[in-house]
Amino acid sequence: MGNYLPSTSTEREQMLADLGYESIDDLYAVVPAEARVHDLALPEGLSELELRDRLGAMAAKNTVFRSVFRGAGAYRRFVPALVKTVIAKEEFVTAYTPYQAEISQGVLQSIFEYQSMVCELTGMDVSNASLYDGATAAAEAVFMCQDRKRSTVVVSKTVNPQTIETVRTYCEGRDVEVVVVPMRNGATDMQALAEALDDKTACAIVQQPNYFGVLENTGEIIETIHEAGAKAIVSADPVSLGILASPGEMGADICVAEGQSLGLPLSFGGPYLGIICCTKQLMRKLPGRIVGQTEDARGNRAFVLTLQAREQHIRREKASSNVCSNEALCALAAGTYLACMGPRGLARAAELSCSKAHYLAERLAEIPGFELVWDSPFFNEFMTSCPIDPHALEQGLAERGVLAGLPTEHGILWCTTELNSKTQIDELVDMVRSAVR
Amino acid sequence: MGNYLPSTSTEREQMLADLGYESIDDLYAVVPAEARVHDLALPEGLSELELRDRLGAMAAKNTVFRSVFRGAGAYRRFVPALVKTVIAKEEFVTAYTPYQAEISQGVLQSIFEYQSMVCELTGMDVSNASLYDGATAAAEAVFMCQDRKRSTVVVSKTVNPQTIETVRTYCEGRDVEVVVVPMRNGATDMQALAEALDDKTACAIVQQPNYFGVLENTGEIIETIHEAGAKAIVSADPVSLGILASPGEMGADICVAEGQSLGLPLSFGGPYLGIICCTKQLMRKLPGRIVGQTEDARGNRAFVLTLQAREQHIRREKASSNVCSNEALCALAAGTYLACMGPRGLARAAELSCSKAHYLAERLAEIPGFELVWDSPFFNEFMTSCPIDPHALEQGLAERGVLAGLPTEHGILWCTTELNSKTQIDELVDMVRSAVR
Amino acid sequence: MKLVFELSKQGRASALLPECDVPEALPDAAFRRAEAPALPEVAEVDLDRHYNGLADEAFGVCNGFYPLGSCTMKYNPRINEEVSALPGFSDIHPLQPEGTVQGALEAMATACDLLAEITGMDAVTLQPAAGAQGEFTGLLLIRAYHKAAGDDARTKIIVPDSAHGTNPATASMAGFDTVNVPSNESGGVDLEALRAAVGPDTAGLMLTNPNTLGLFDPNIIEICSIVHEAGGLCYYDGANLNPIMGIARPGDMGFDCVHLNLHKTFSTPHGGGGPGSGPVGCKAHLKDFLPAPIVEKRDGAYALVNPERSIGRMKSFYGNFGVAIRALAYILALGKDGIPEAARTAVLNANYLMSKLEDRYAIPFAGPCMHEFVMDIGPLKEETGASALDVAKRFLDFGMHPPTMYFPLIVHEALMVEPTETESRETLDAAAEAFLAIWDEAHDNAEALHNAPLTTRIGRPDEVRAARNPVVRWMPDARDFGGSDGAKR
Amino acid sequence: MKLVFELSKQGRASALLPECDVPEALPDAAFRRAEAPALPEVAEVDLDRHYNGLADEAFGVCNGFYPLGSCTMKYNPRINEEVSALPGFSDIHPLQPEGTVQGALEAMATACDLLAEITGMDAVTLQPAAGAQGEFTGLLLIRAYHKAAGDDARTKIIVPDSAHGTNPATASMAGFDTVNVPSNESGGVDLEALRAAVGPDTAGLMLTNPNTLGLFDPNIIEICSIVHEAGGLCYYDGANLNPIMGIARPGDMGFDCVHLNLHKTFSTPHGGGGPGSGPVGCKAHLKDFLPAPIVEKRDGAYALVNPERSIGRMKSFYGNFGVAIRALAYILALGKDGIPEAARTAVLNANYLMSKLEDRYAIPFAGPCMHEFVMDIGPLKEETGASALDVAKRFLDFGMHPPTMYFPLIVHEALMVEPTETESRETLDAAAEAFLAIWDEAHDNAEALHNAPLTTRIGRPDEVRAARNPVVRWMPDARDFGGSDGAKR
Repeated sequence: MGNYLPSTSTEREQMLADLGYESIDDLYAVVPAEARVHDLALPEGLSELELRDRLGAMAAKNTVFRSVFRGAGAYRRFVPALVKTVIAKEEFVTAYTPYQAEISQGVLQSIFEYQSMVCELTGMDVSNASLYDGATAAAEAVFMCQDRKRSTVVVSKTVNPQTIETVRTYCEGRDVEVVVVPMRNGATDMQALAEALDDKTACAIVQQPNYFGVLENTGEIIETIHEAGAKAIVSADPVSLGILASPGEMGADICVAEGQSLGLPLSFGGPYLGIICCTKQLMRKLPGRIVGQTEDARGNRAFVLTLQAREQHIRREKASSNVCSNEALCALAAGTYLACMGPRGLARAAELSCSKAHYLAERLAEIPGFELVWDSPFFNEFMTSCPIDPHALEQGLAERGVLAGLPTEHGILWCTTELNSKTQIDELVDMVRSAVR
Repeated sequence: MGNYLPSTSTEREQMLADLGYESIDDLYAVVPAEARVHDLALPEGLSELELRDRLGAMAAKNTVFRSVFRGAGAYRRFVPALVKTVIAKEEFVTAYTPYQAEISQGVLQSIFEYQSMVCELTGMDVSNASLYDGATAAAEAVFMCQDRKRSTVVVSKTVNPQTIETVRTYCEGRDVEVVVVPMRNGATDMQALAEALDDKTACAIVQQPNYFGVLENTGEIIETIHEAGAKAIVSADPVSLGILASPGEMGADICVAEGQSLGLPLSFGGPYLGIICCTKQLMRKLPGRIVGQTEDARGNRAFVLTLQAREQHIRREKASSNVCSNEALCALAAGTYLACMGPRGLARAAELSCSKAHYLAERLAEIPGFELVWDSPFFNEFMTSCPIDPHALEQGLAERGVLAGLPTEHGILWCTTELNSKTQIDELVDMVRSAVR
Repeated sequence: MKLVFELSKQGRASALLPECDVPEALPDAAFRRAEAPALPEVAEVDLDRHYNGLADEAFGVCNGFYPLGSCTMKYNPRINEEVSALPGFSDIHPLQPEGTVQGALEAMATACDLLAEITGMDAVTLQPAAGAQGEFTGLLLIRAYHKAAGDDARTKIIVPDSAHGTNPATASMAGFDTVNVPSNESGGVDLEALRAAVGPDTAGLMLTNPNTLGLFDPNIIEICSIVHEAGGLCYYDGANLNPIMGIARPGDMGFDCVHLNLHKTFSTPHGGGGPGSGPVGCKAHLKDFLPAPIVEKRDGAYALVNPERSIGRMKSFYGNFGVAIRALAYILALGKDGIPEAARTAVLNANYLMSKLEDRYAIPFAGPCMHEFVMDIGPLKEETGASALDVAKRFLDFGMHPPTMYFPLIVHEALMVEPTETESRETLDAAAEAFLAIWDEAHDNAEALHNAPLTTRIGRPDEVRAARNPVVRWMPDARDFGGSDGAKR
Repeated sequence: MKLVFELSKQGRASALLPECDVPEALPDAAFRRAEAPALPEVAEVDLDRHYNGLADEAFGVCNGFYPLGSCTMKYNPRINEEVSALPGFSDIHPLQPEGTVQGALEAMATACDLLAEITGMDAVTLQPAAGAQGEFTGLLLIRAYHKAAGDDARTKIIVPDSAHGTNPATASMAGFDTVNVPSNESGGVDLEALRAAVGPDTAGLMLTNPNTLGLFDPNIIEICSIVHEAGGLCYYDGANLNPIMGIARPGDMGFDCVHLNLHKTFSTPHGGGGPGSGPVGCKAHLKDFLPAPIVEKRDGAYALVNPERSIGRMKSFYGNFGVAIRALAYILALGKDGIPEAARTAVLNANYLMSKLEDRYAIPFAGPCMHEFVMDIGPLKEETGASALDVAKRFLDFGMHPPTMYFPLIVHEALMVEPTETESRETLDAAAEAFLAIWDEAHDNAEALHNAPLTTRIGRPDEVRAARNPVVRWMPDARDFGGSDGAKR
């Protein structure tokens, strides 16, 4: 049995005696008997050796795919070795939120750098220190836009469905309506969008590239949203921003993103990284921690948590968000990732992902029944039809170590990243071809 | 292509211009044309992504066995998670030999602690900072014992054959005779030992537990060696010393050991850890680095490399060894391992290894044809007969993820450690049983 | 330390990605960005040194004592990091077919079962990403429960004045109004005030127990009864579960739902501010409302299923899975004896340290305490001028992390000390000596304390300036950020 | 920092191993030890902090500039650590059946091929564990070669006076006598002296080229010829291969065998003093003598085979495999263009730094240099009293590792500076500024330099005391170690 206690039972008895107590139970005298545990139904504790075996056995029951052609909001991407090294450093791993700036400059500076890189990437003015994930970032972004006059939310059907669901849950608490705009040819239906917006609309959310991989006309969409007097929230894929127009340059008020692609492993869905950033006009509505630069009395540059007047521990019930923990270690990973990749490396990742998707789409189209569902331009994900039961296809490929695209109501949603070599793609196409034969 | 150069080609051209050279070749003007490379037949360089794929593919071609029943000088043992953390710390990994004591106290102290623990474990007075591995430690130990009058070496046949071979190679340079003493019932033949020793014998080497797992009568052996006026070198298994009598208490002059068991992975044979330690009488003959304690001018405790007068960079051709690099990071692993295990943890590892070997031997003996070859007491390795082609048995088990004992001329040499659970052992026995059916 | 941007030189880079091995196919220019983002261009060696430098300026539990009240900064076992990094956990896609992630689902289901047992709840979801999101989830459950019962009048959440700021903030997020109830003179909930506060508009109560003063409320069962009798539900804020885990269960006290901070009680690392994990447990009557999806075992296989009347999804996928694995490892290691032993030792350590300090420092509420205690620096300040901030900052010079400052709000010069169970007597003694030395210094020369810390690379930063003239990003030379003096290259 | 023993308390421990699940079966008491070893008993949290504290007091390439001459402290790429730790490399037993380790053997064979190409040799063994063992291996090859030729008279190895101490020490180990030849005024081998030294007793020559002054010997081809004509063989000490890898090959210069330091030239980390790796390459006429075993591809599969007339085994198994994997990764990353580019940049950086210093510091041999250069502090010492030691120790205060001190021996107050190719111009400029500032300090106040370093936790340790009264281990209270004052608990 482990316990990680430094003191032995003898030492503890001695300390207790020093305190003048006979039994540790004396310290629990105030706990009513009815609330006391009598027989805790937990298993016996394990030694480290047994623990490694036990968890190792669970891990071994999961399939780690040799090649992955599935994205839909979570991406297996290249992670530089340095990123893994950095986020394993115990000083970063075991630190608390950097309240004590004098001994936390390393954490604070890493967040400041993260904030700066996120602003560069998205073209926005201000970023916070991160949120839980892309979906909650979208929900918090909605809260930033709401006021007494404008509170309803418009979301394009082409936004990741999990993001839509999360926004719905968050809005439920405040009884706010969430209107979903239908799509047309895989992209947001512009006419329907214009119709959905009214003078109660606080904001509208679109995603670029959208959930189906299609490239939206973000500029036009944002213009339409602004014309209705609402705020435009763009959910972006951060790697694609290596080459795609930034939400900032397209006029977005808030940009949110799932940051997992920036150096984090798939990890069965979490921890991921919620990126949120905005124009300077909205800065004081931004939720979560923000690190700012200042000086100490000796004139040294120093970083601190700042603009705390926004936060729950000051505003309490008047705070617009209850966020306190962010995903600092994930933000460190993202910052390190972006520093490793640099502008050219990130562009390369985006270019490879996009080119490979087009190659895969072309190769798949050689197989009867695997046509592109829409003829819209796409980035690194795309939807094809499937002439057989998609779950049978998925199963067949899985047995050969390949994770197929995601079966959806519209067809199969395929994804490529820089990790999918031409060899892998050709192999996949061969497997698919034999599967439908 | 990687290169890890911070400077870009533009920057390098500028630096060259600053130096007043037109071409980098000007700096190589002294290199004669005949020695110049014209077409280096190396492959094109790889990006990090390709490199990971390439090496990953090679690694994937090796079988990582689910359970291992083979030792014979290299042991898969339990490694505490903390050990892996400590030896991954970049400050330790990327430091040089601690010549500059003022910024190297961490490395120096870790070695001082290692030396102290090795002394505790072996019962010897002085340890060095480590050598390459157990076999070279034995060879260096021989060098420590030789003088003009006594130079021949006696080695028991029960010593690890690779150690014997290494000692032979080392002695070859100096034309020194190496006499191998035969064995009897799996242990050193005492009578043959006594006969092999004479007034030219510098030292004799025995191993405990010996290569075949058998427990030698170390005390009696050492007495015999000392009676002949030679030095006794004991090669020990460091984990077994958790419970077995230490070479020091048995009277050994020098103890050597393969330290891989102390927290190092199997790693296909290296890097491992050469432990060497001796009585204080032999201290100034000990090869390699030694860390000692002293003070700085302010009275702080400080550690330094010491007794350097022994070493090659001072003595040059008069040095008895040319060793400079040791296995510092491996010694750090061993020190951390011993600190994690503590006296009781190490004893437990020894006890588990021993008990499981006896259980396995008993279970195997249930299968006709798998008798113990010798009836001598053994520790965690033992030799059985094998009624079928041992390589066929090995092959059959390997296909089921199990590494069998090592086929040798005497039979199969089995090994267990604390990692072999009863379940694993029972499974092995079942597999063996069906293999011989 | 330079900023990573200040290390950048055009053209520097690591060779990370290969050339394209398929025909290039890129989006039309209309979709492309006008200029590349000004990300840093730095060689690997310089990045490596940069992040090592930053790590040197961070302070974690691995560096020393961290008695940060309410944060439960216990030791983070290394084995937990190792097992959570296994490719079978870290390299699986959340949308893989269920048949290929049975081990992951088993791990989640096991963690839920163990947490349910520890809290005395009937069901648990791992989805909330942190304590605050757990609170939000819990209040949405309460909201959904009343709504399902057709009871729309319950619009108020009762919160004691000693509560964390997240409690009222969460109530607002969930559409409730907050009613604050005062503490009684022993630091617990004032029963009379509570009775006066409850009514047909009461949706529920949020309570931390032991509370933020480190005190277990002896009236806890009556408190829950009062709320229940008024038709409200009781929400247990698990921030302070550590001293009672395995000893007493929120479920048995009368709570209907609870959130846990895995990064506090269950030893998962804080990561400099996250990722955390805030699982929520509830009694059977709330189970159908849990966020979607939850793990269930059906026909011998684990599956993800959506509860019947789910409040919806709190975030993408299934929660901070990697964090849950670490917590699972922790609970499996400790087991039925280790869990309460850790709790008891946390309480012992807090009382031990408090006893060493109480002769000098004012302890506003009488003990014994649970896992933490609050010191009131008010009297010392009055006497010497040394504030809670001064004491905390001076504590930095002793190589330890200071306690939580100025919380709870009901003690004006509060220092909140939580040693946790993973500290040795020697460490506690060293901390006590430091506090006592500072007490002496305050009496000898309080002025000097205002300049503390003295041994850190930077001194106290100017926080007012940071907030008044926010510089929240580095800015490349060519651009500027509004009127502020953005950090320049 | 306390010693780990000083953190020990009886009974403390981590719960690492399970109870025994089979019947206990232990050796007879006669084989058992009398008392348990006094290993430390420390909790995991305190061990974790202990080793973090030690790491804080270590200085690696990851912490800053490390221009330690002759040690080639280049950046150690992180990817190499990652790939070498793959279970398929790190968790395989050296005695597994060959069919189950084809990938490992392929990696070894590939590394050997690449190293053979870089050195211009015909065969390579990875077995030697370090450079010194590589030297020993090489000399045993030379010995075996002459012996096989029946030529017993060749008992002497020629070594220049600028050589590393390992060269003569190795010659002795291999049973040879050492003949020292002096350097000429340009720092190279004195050809006349060499001609005078060779003869029928010459077994061979050991040479480092570029030599320890950082100078490439322009007469290298003639040097090898002289030795060959006398019937000797030429051994290339690869310590300084870095500036010429991919540019010039020892094999083409006329060398018969060579050792490499993978932990220098091929970027594997030094680990605080090891593990290193010292592969040996040789021409075809020495191949049959290589240590056993070597890897060969036979019938499409890799196999371990023993060379026909092998000198035997140098150590257990096949060398420091894990180190070889890192070097393999490095060579594969750099490839045919990256290898010479690294060499050229190493030379450029050394010349760049030298040019910034040569106006102040005496450079005893005219450049251009190769990868390193030697400064003679003699003149500065004469003028100001500041020695090479003083300059080096003061350099520590600038956050950088000093150069190698007092080597080579032929320059009495030598500082040997090797920047390597993985340093940026900014870093070289910063180092130059530090050296120049120290030069000024020496002239302003040399006395102060004798007390350097000023900013490190400890000052200069008393090395004489350490050697005179050796305390080389901690000792439990109850025992004592001879007459010395062993460190006590």
